[in-house]
Amino acid sequence: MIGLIILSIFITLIILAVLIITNEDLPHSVILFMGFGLGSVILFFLFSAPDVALTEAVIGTGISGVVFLVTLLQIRSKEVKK
Amino acid sequence: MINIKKDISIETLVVSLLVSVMTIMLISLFLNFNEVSSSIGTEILLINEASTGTANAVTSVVTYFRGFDTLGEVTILFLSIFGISLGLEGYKDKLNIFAYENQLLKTAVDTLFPLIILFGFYVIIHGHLSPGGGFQGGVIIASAFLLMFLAKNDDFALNHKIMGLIEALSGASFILIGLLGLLIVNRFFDNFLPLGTLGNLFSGGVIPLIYIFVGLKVSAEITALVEYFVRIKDVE
Amino acid sequence: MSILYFVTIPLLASFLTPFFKDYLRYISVALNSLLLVFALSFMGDTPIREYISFDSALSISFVLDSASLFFVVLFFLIMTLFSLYHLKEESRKDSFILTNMLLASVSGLVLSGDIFNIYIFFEIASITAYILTSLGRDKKAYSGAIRYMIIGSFASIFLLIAIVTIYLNLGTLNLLTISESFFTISQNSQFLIILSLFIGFGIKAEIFPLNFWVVDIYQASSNRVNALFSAILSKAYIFLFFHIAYMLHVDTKYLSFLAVIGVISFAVAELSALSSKDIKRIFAYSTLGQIGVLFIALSSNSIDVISGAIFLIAIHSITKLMLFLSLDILEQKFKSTTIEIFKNFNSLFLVVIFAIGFLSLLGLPPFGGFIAKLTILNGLVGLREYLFVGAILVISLIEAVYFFRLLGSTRVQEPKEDIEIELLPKVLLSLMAIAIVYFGLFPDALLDISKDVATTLIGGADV
Amino acid sequence: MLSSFNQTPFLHDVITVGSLILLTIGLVGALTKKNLFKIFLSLAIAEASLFIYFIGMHFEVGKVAPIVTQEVEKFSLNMVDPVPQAMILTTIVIAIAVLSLALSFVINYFKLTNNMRINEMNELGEGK
Repeated sequence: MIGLIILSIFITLIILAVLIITNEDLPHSVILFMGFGLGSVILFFLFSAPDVALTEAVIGTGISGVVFLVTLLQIRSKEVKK
Repeated sequence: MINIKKDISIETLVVSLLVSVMTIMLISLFLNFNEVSSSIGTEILLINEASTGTANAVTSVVTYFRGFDTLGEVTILFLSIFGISLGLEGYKDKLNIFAYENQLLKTAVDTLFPLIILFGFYVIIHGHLSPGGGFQGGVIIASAFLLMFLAKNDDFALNHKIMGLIEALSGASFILIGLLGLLIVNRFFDNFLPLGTLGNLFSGGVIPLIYIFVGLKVSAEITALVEYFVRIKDVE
Repeated sequence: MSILYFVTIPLLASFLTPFFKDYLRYISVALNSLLLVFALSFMGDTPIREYISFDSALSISFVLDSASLFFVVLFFLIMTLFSLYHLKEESRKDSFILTNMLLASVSGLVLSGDIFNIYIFFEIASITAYILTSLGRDKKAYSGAIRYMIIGSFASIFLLIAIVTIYLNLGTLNLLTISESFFTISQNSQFLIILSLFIGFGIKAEIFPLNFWVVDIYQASSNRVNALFSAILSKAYIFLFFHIAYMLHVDTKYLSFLAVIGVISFAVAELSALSSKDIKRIFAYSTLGQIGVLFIALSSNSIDVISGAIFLIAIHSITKLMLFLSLDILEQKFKSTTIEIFKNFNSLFLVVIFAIGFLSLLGLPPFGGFIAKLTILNGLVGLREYLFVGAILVISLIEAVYFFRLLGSTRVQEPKEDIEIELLPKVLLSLMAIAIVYFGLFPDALLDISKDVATTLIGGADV
Repeated sequence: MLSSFNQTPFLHDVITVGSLILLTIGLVGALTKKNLFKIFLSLAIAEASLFIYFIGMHFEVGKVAPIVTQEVEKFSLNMVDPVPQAMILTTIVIAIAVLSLALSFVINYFKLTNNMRINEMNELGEGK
């Protein structure tokens, strides 16, 4: 069963990665990137690496998502002002 | 959604082709190599209980066997936040970017904030017994502050003096623990405290101590990072 | 005495910066010179191998052999000169933290005997360099810093690929163990590891074709930062590149490939410098050219040639530090670095300094660069590598064209402006110039040390 | 047929192919995209793929996490290798540090020039 789960997560991750890169809408990309992070968290958990999964969850997904989104907000605030 | 005509140019094609060829070569290489049966990891698993007395082998690798990597990593975080702060010094009028009023969030955050901080400290001090540790707990604490920034807008400001003090002292104590090891046991980061019983909260010698300092430093740094990003405003 | 102090003391100092307030400049001079003396006290005691926290290859090891000691001494010497140069100026928190971090990371890079630990110091050095590039805080600086970060991220991804492959194949991270068992892994994996290491370190060691970005970075940063980049950072990466190459006992075909790449690098850099109108860019191209020469020499696998290269590293570090610091004096006056400013200043002192620097870079007697190039060429002739000898001589002629053009333009009759130089910078610059002349006239002591270093470098894993 | 899906060799093949495809996507994205924001996103994906590969290759079916709990009472070789996990833990933190520094540079650059595209970054070069 674990083989199938991992296979399907990988397929999801690849689709997500393609979508992240080809998407024209930057906020969409960031949300998809956080989804990508979530997928890798599940993978790390399945690979018996709870420490890495926890780190990826709080840092790789949480903080980096926030940093990306805030960057977009900053850029948008400048554009609106113009 | 995907505009094919616009996306594909000659450059894209060439680069994709090159990188894909490289990947196919890599895959064919990686698919048939024999993994080694013994690595430093397996040896560490065998001696971990006797030499460090922690229940979590990953923690003992991070803080003990490869403690110097962790020192470098904390340094990198420190440097990166320092770089961000340098870039933003010139901007005046630092206001919160989230212009957002929500009474529900404001009320809820008063209850949630101490709970999240408590959870963060729990994760830090149980780093040698269960998954988690300084980095994870530190970021959890920082996320509590992020929630405060979201909910309270400009009513909530950090005391930079205290933040800087926590950061400097925890980083310095991390190195000082290492130097104490050098002076007492003649090896950097070596254990100079009793190991205790495996599975107890007070066990593992200096490892919980190191993780507490790492946790304090990481929480102060990630909080500063979030604050910098949240409060950048335009140059007028 | 522990060799870890070279890394931990600068780190500790930069963590404690908030407590030092206005004394930063004095502390940095004291710290650098004390560590320099401390490094010199290790002479004759090498090699030393020290483990951290656990006494076996399971933990991280640090190695001080005569090669890494040479580089540590060189870095602390350069940094002592650099911090003395700033003694009369206002204390600056940013330069204190960044120079200390740079020192900690480069000493870590040359001392560490663990491949993943090297990756960590690689990242510290990279981030320090990014921040140093962005210090100007204008659009030029940020543009340079962003490019640097993109290219640097590629370097760290490839380095990570190499580390992952090594761990999967050998199950260890210790460089000594890796060097002993590297030949046991399959040819294909060896090729992959060597290629990834070449890309990862090659980007940072500024070697053709991975150096297209370097000149822009030099243009974006200030002259003082460039002095550090050219005198310390690139030297650390070159040492690391060849240290690992000789540790892994790579095949001679890879080494001759590196030599050819060195020739191309030298030629391309000097040809580009010929058409450049910006002194910063010209100096950057000249650094790239010297790195090409170093690659030709260091990949020769012969002690005679490599000792010339080590000599060249020492002389080139001092020369580039001197040249960039003098260019900084000019830039503060004219707010520009085009070659026009060479026609407009009136200062015999600076002209002499520039002349000594240029002639030494060209390899003319009686300067240090001459001895270095002579040793390299002699060694190459001994190896019957006449092609490389010819290439170095021909390309040096191109180098001569633009350096003499620059020197000649100082004598052009145009309205001149006087330049006042304070006493301390003057003394330090003349000290560096005297050192260059001294090593040109009495090279024996340094040559002996270089020979020792070269032997250790080739021996690689003998420790 | 289905039972072979749960064997370690098959798993390792899936991990190798999957994460290297992710690496390719990341590298191609970083090399071809013009938007700075997209470039750093792509680099983050490429790094994440390496993390997945490294952790995945040290997992074998039936191995447990290297932590002593009520169920697993002793350290043994039936646990996954802790060293790659520690290394990746370190690398994840480094990656976020570099990423946030890069994004702060991008913000500062954008505020000065109103430009986010790498092919229009022409401040540097001969004669500038």
